[in-house]
Amino acid sequence: MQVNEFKPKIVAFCCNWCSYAGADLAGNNRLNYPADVKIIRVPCSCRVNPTFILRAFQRGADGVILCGCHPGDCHYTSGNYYTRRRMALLFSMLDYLGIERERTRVEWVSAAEGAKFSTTMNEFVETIKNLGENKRLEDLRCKK
Amino acid sequence: MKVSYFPGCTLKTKAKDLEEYALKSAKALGVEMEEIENWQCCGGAFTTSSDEIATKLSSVRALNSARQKGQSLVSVCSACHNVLKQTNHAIKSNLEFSQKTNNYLKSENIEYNGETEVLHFLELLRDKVGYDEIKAKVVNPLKDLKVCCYYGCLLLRPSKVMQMDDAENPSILEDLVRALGAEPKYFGFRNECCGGYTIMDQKGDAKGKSKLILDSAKKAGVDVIVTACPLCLYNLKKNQDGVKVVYFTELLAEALGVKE
Amino acid sequence: MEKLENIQKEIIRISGVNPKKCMQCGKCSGTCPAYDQMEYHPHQFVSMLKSGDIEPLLKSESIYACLTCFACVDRCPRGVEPAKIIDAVRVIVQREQGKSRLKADGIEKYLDEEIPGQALVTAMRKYNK
Amino acid sequence: MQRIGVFVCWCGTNIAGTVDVSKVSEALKNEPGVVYSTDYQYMCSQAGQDLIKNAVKEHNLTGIVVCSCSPRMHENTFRKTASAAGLNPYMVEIANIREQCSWVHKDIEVGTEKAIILGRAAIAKLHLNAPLTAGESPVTKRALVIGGGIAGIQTALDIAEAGFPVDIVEKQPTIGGKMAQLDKTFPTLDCAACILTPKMVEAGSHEKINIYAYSQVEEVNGFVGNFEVKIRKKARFVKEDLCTGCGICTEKCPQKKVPNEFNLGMDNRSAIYIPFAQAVPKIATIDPNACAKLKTGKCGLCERVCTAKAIDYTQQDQIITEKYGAIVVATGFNPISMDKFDEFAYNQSKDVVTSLEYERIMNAAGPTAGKLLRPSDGKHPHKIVFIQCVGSRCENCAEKGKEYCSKICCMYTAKHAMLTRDKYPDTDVTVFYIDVRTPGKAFDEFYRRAVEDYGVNYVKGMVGKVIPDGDKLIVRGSSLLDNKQLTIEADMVVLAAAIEPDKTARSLATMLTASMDTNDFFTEAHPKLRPVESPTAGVFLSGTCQGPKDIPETVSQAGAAAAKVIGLLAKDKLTGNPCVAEPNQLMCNGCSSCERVCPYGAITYEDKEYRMPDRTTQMRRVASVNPAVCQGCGACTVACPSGAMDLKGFTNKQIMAEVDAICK
Repeated sequence: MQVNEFKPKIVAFCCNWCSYAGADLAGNNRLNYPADVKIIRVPCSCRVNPTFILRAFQRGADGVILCGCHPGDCHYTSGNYYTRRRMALLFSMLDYLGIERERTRVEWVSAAEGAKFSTTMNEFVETIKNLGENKRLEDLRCKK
Repeated sequence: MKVSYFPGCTLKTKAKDLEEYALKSAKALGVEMEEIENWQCCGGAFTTSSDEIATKLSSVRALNSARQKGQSLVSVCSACHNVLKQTNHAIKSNLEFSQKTNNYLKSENIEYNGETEVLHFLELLRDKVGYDEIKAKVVNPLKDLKVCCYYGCLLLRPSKVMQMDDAENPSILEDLVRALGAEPKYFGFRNECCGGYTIMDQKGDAKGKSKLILDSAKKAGVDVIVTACPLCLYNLKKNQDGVKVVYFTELLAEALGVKE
Repeated sequence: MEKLENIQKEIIRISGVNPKKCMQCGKCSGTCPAYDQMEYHPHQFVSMLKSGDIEPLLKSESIYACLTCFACVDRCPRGVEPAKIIDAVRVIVQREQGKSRLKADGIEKYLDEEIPGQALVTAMRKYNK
Repeated sequence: MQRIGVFVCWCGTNIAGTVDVSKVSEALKNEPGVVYSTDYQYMCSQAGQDLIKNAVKEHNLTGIVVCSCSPRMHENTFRKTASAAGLNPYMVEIANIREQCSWVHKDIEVGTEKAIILGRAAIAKLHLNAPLTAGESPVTKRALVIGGGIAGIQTALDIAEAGFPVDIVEKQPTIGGKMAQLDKTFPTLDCAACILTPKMVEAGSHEKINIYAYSQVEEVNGFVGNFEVKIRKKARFVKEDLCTGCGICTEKCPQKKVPNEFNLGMDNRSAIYIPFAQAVPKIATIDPNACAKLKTGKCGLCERVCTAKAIDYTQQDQIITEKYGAIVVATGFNPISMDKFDEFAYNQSKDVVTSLEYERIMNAAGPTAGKLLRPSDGKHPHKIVFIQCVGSRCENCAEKGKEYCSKICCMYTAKHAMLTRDKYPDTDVTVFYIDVRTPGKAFDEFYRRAVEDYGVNYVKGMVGKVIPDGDKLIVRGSSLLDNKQLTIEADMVVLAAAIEPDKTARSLATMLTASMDTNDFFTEAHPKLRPVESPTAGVFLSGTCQGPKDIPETVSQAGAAAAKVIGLLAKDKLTGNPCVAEPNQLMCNGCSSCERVCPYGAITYEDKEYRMPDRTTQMRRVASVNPAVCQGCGACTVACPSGAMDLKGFTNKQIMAEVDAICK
């Protein structure tokens, strides 16, 4: 074991109906992904306020991924469409701030896509590992 | 319409008919087939192994030469077409293969990434010229001629790459024959293998395969079998008894009145 | 033994085929026009590659019976593509020195007046390094 | 300050195998507010729940965190536990350390560390939890069943027998579905019509059942207990109340060359038709694409011969709007198209048929009146080859078939083979199989009988190609056990085509916001424990819309779905989800942003009088949420520019607290 291996902090927001269930299915099928990913359950991807994502970066997260139902399949009919628009705006703001776009990701994972959840998380962790630590937005006052 | 034309070795020697009639017909249909300069033999068979590079370079050179002119690359021989299309597909879909190939060709100042559209002469006729157009230009309708269309394997498979027609129930040759005024006759063995190159050293086996095809065509009550492949023609002719086997281009030229 | 394991990996790599996808239905062998010319049949190539039983395949004449007609590739319900395995085994055998099945000298005996160049070049590609 | 108890579950070795549970329990003891922390083998067991209840009393806990399996599994269990211990059920948080931790990580150190962080996040959230009380909504005591096959019929009958009114919507002119097309049923060889048609009649005449045949669902609104559905009743051009089903019109109709769907196009019907003799409702329908009168205005023969005066060429589609408390999906299946499997020559020879077509050929009411004659020349076939798994068990990348096993083909193929040999001993029958899958009561015995008593020739292997040659079909396949390639000259080939969900299911799922898997089968709320419920409350699943099934399985699932519906409709009021949006009206500026994004129309505005700091009063327009209508998605909370809107149970502060805990 390397002592100084970079362990990214990754926050995953998952909607209760599709992606959280997809994550559960990944578990049922024992499809591994790195433990760096920690999931927060929200009722719908549209519950995720962009400020939550900024907050995560401020508190030292290295990557944030937001997962929802596939477009057209939202449990609340249209929630993920709002998400898609809001996230597009957030992306351009992050661009403006100079935060690497790859640190934030939106992915549609259905309740049946345990395998997709696992591969997505593996890929995302790999991406974040390549990017290295998030230093731009981190609030040093939050550091212990 | 101008296209790049890859003849292949057999069309310059044992299958002169196939080429001659194709070129005459193309001219009659207003298509200019511009032969690629200094073309090299395609090798006859596509080696599927992804680390075989050298054997595919001649195809890449031909594809690149068509790209430089901004033309589609047309061939009449089924085997050449198969090799060219599979090579083009490999370049497009396999990054490692494409990088290695381009490394080889750097010294020739070639960089090729699968841009060329590869067409068989039949596809050119169906998709670019149009069978209705051909029908309109037929001066010599082949009335009452019963034709079995023999596809073999190379035109159709692997279907994911060739994408010329439904590989299990094709119609590109039948539709052409119909446009020429003849009557296509269905027979079940039309996309079974003729025995191919094993005629070289396993003659008995190859003959068995050709015989099944010929018997099935005969049962369909047929005047002539057409094919697009010199090797198929050779194998079928070796076994023929009574049924004529010709290239499809011969019927085309005859119907268009440019055979002689 | 180790060498055979390497060859197994090499076949899988250059053929791009994953033999584990096979569900052992035998459709490849059911459709193969060269079946009766083969000692090992297409489905056996897949299963022997999977189990690592490579040596018999390397020694078998079956690799020269495959016509590369791609019928098995097209019809396999699992996308396994057995013809690519056979082709890869053949390539690996022929890359060894002195393993060419057909040499330029002596080829005359196979020829007749009408045999197309296509047959010659294809056979040379298939039988020769 | 909350007094929090933490309960770490081992779940046997499921969690304890990759998470050091005692270490987690120890670590979480040090979190602020935690006054008690322990671990136990099975927290969901009675003993585990008692442990929680006792701890709540003993340590005077105000909230509990359970580190266990997914909240989708046992959140409700632990809420009930908390409730029994005198806590508000929403003072419970679950840290998912099984599905999202122990099961996906292998290293015990890594797993333990993550479990601690997940526990910490749950504790952080629980600190901000507030007791919640759920609102109530009334239940419309009427059920809708979509699809009138055996699944839909059985579900409707069971609901109706419990005394609740049911509507069946069926897109065909008659109910009956696929089972009506079958000849015999395995493994008992009952005649399908003999056991189905009495049920159809019962459904048709039941006072609590109303059938909308030749109709489709157009729109679904509302939520569990309170759905509002628009149904399009297509014009039959026949007055339903007048038609007696005598059938004279169908005999006299001059247009008789319309392919008969019921016999899968193997014979013809007239432009005005009744699908089959036992149709329910037995009412004629005019096919507008075939009727000369409707297309050109010339004819009108049926109107002249109808003594009941039932023909009405001016009839229009009707839209019916109805309210329902529960919806059952029973949309069924179809065999897949054989277009992409033409190595079996289905499009090249009439004598290559699918199993469903073979079923019609064997049926006395079928195109050959039950005689085994091949379609091309009407001759009796002496050699038949059956091919199993056509389009089933395909890898997705083949882009042709289905990845799953269609489940019913092995048995119906054995049935066809057996019946053929029984009726026509001079006919030779060969079945090519990859596996024979017979996991059902008396199934394997049935298959063995086909082999041993009826002499059906089973060959392990697959057919590679069927070559039509003259009047024969050359079948080339492998016999894996003999290590041989077989060539059989057959007279007929029967393909056991894979089955797929009906094409209408996808759009219906969107209307219902019910989830589907990648094959367009409806997903169940839990694959084992809630197999007949959709994750969408109030939507239930019956029959093959959920996955391939045979008739007995379909009927049992239909009954189970009915039981769930009855359970729902028996309630007078439904307790809603208390996790709904709530505005802080003092912060609301009445901008209407939230109203615009609400998919349920749950937000309205009211004018309220407020005292301002300068002691004046002011009328202000503020948002107000109807808790019975709000489903708790949270779209409004993000749209709100002033941050006035928040979602109970998932407040901004709660989620931020989780974020902070994870990033610590």
